[in-house]
Amino acid sequence: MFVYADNAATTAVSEAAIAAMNHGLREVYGNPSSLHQKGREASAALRKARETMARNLNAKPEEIYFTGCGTESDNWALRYAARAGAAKGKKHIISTPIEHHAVLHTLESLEKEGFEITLLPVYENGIVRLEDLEQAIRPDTALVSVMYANNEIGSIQPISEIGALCRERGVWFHTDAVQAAGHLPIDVEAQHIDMLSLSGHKFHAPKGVGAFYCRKGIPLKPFIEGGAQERGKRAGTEALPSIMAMAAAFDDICSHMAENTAKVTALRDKLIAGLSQIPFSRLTGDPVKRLPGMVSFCFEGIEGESLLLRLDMAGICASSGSACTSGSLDPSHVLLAIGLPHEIAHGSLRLSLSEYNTEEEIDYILQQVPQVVRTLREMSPVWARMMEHSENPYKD
Amino acid sequence: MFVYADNAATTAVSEAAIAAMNHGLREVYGNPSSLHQKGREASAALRKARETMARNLNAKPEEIYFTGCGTESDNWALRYAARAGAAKGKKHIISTPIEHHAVLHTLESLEKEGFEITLLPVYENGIVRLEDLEQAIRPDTALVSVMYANNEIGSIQPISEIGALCRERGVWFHTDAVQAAGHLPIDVEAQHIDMLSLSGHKFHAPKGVGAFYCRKGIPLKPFIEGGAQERGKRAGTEALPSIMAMAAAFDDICSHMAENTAKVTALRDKLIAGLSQIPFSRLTGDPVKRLPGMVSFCFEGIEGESLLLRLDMAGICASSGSACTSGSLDPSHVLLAIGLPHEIAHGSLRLSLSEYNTEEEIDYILQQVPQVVRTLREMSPVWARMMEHSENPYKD
Amino acid sequence: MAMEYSDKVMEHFAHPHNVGVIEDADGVGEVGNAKCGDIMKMYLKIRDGVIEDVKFQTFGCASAIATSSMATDLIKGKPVEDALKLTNQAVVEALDGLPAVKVHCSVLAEQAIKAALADYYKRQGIENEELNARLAQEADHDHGVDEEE
Amino acid sequence: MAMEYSDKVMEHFAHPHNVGVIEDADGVGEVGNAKCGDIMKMYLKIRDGVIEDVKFQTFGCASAIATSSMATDLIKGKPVEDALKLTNQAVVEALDGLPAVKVHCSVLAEQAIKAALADYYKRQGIENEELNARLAQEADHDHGVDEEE
Ligand SMILES: Cc1ncc(COP(=O)(O)O)c(C=O)c1O
Ligand SMILES: Cc1ncc(COP(=O)(O)O)c(C=O)c1O
Repeated sequence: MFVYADNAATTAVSEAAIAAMNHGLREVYGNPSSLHQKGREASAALRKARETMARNLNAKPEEIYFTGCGTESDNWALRYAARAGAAKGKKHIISTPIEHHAVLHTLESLEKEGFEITLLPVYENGIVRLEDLEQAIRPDTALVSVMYANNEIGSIQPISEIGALCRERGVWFHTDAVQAAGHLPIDVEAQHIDMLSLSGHKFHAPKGVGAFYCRKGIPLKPFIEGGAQERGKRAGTEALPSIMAMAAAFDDICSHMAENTAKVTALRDKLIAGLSQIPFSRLTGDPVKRLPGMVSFCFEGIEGESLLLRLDMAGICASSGSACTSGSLDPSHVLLAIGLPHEIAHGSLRLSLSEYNTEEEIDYILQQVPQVVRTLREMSPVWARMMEHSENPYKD
Repeated sequence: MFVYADNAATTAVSEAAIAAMNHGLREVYGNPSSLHQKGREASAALRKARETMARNLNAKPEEIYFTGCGTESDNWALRYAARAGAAKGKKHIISTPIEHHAVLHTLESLEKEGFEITLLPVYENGIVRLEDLEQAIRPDTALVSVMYANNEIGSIQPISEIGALCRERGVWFHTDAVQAAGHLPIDVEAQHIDMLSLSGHKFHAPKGVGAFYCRKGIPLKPFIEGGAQERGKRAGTEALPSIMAMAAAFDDICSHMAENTAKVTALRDKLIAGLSQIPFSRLTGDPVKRLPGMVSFCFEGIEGESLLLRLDMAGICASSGSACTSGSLDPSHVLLAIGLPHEIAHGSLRLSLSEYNTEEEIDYILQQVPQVVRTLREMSPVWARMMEHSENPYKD
Repeated sequence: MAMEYSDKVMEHFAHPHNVGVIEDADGVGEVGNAKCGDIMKMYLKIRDGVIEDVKFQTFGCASAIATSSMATDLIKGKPVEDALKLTNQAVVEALDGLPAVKVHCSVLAEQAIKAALADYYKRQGIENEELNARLAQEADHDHGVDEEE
Repeated sequence: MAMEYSDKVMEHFAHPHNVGVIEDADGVGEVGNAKCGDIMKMYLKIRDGVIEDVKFQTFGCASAIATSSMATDLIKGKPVEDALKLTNQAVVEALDGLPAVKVHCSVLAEQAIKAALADYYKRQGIENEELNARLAQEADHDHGVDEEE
């Protein structure tokens, strides 16, 4: 059996997206900046895609900018806000230690360039507390950037409350909604979001296209400079086929959010319940305030990569920590930030589901994971040592 | 009849690219950073694409970085070289006044940030002279950035000679090869190119994917920061389907370069010869050192947009100046830089051909353009005034 | 993004009305300059205070041609007083709108007609101070707008 | 980019040889620590200067398990002198290579065997100064490497 359960890394492309893409590739091949019919056709398709994205975020079309990926959107938000802040003498930025590297590494660079960065604590459940934010905001705070939902442990931040607080205190609020978009409701108006990043490939659009929302009235400056595309704010010929595919995928997933959430949450909870039966296992992240598809665990006494590759041999695609950090020797910064000791963080497994997964697949995962965990534990000196002090659950 | 003759703005996507794209969308949907089979499959496809791009530029695969567009590659080159230069006290950059806005606008920003910019003269034919460059290079020159071929008038720069001179003087050399890639031979080794930008959609790949070549040994730093993709140099999940499509299109076009050039040059020269028959017309750019498909003219007494839209009504997709600057009230900076007066620059027409064009299409263009030019002249007060001093060629 | 012209604009651009020259015109006005990419020249034939005929020549973009065509339609057969009151907004509306960057073309059409009327008054020996003043002021204003783009 | 393991690595990872514990081992060595994500423990049964049996327990990634398996294969049945000469390069080669970031696993395997041999010598009352010195030095060195990554 083959089970793709790594949807937080990237998703399979939907039929709706593939159809839109091919329409873009074959028919709408003009440059949206061109005045002739092929250009107007392309420009109309671009406008339609922008309207679709805007509608599903409750934004205005002119507040949507298409980018090359979620990372570019994050870089743009931070770099722009830092520059605009510095011009007013505001060189303080607030974020969290569990942001994606697209945010964290940019913050590190900004720190070297003289900005002061406050990372709010996220506690064991991976969620910031409003009172911490309230205390952290200063007169010189240029930006608050808090991700909507985490890509490793799935915890969901109190975005509306953060937005309201930032609005009240007159501080711009950016949220990296790359994991949330298409999976959790977003309403930039009601949630007082000033800037938002999203990436198509997390909701069944192709890789290599993202969007950036920036509230009207904010005097946004380009991050990528050149031609007058995107109302002069993001240069470079628009990735039209990918943009069309992203809009199609976003519309599709947003209009099925309720049923997808119900389905995926049920699969997730069944998987969590089953994996919790494994001795010395623990769910990471908040048990309730978590992404519908996110199942993240640590299994003591074993190491994540082995687990992942054994599952791969059994046809199950999963991840240990974020796909971006796999291959690094350090355990994930997210798991460390929620207080897990290194040795336990090393034994992490992330199974991220989408509405394409089935109950049989969950059953299959539930049959495979305990076996693999047991096999690896049986060759682990760490586990052997643990069992000197406990009852070995595998002793028969 | 419908004729697409705006290939310098963007090209129709090739069957090879569409096939590669769909394979990427349907099969290779994993994240190249993921360790499981879907990730390894994606990673292998990415490696193959990188090798293909490298082979056709005579670069090493590890010298190729995939980007979101040509503009991003240009921004990266300039921003990185500026930063690296500044660290060594070198704050002088040499370029030309006919670069694409992706380069020019970034240079303007750098100028505001304290860099000194020298724009070499390009003379009437739009080509820089080596002696000017030789004199412009200073001990504090951080970068020379000269485009390979111009997107409005098609003039080709002496890249090999510029490369050799820069290498000799120990200055990094970047070339914006967006219009050249796939159409003119590129050999980064023989031509001593240190950095090069290209964009897929100018050679029948989809819009929204580009590449950046940076010679090994240059301590390149990221422009877009975040995850460890592209050997830590360009963050963001790789646009795999688009990258696969670009590699397929690039391989295809590079392996047919000789025959394409022969065919397209013949079409171009027929078109140039025919349009030269129109009275008070002039070819812009160098008559010989020009892109195989580039036909660029100015017609006195009329204005480009009207010309373009009349041709569009006749089914011919063309452009006036660059697609990026259409819609602006100023005539193109390129035409002004080669010394054309405003009123003549306003009457520019660009017909850019590809190997998809046919001889019948050229005949059709040659039948339509003179008619449209005549019609517009007949309602032009500028033309009327010109005819007070000349023999009106349309008087019968 | 490509600009979008209304069907009306494209219709007048493709088949402009009143193109040409009136050799024995009673008033001729020209505004704009080739450097900016737009020149409009209007010719008026006026009898008994009514614009009996009007023709134009335009060097410029599609909207310059379309606004010339529409503006001449709007004043042809009308009393001079009505022509004096023609606003660029009226031309834009009659064309079902213009892209924002092209609105200046409609201003040019309004000015060309006024310039032709000023010429007509001058030839009649009438000094229409108000009209002249407004023309001078608008020429300045228009120039200012162009520089802001 | 995803790391790529050779087929040999995957084979030894999927079906590791010599997994387990030797209750009455003549030498036991453990290296690495859980914080870094790798621990290897080696058990040796030595008779007449020959490694009669060897078993390992490993906590770590696929390459840690595969190098443990391969390293035990390489010394099983060999004289102690040969085992002392086993290098991490030999293990890497026997596995048809390892990704650069994973080479440290093979160093760990070499060290685990040497630690077990050192323990064996110690139990025999032999002080192998050279071996002890090298182990201490390598432990330092290895730690240094880890910090650089
Ligand atoms: C010479 C040149 N450089 C850069 C670019 C920018 O490429 P892109 O629009 O793909 O970012 C273009 C085309 O638009 C170009 O013609
Ligand atoms: C929370 C979060 N932010 C940002 C990103 C970056 O998105 P992309 O890889 O599309 O640039 C990702 C995914 O990789 C993510 O999960």
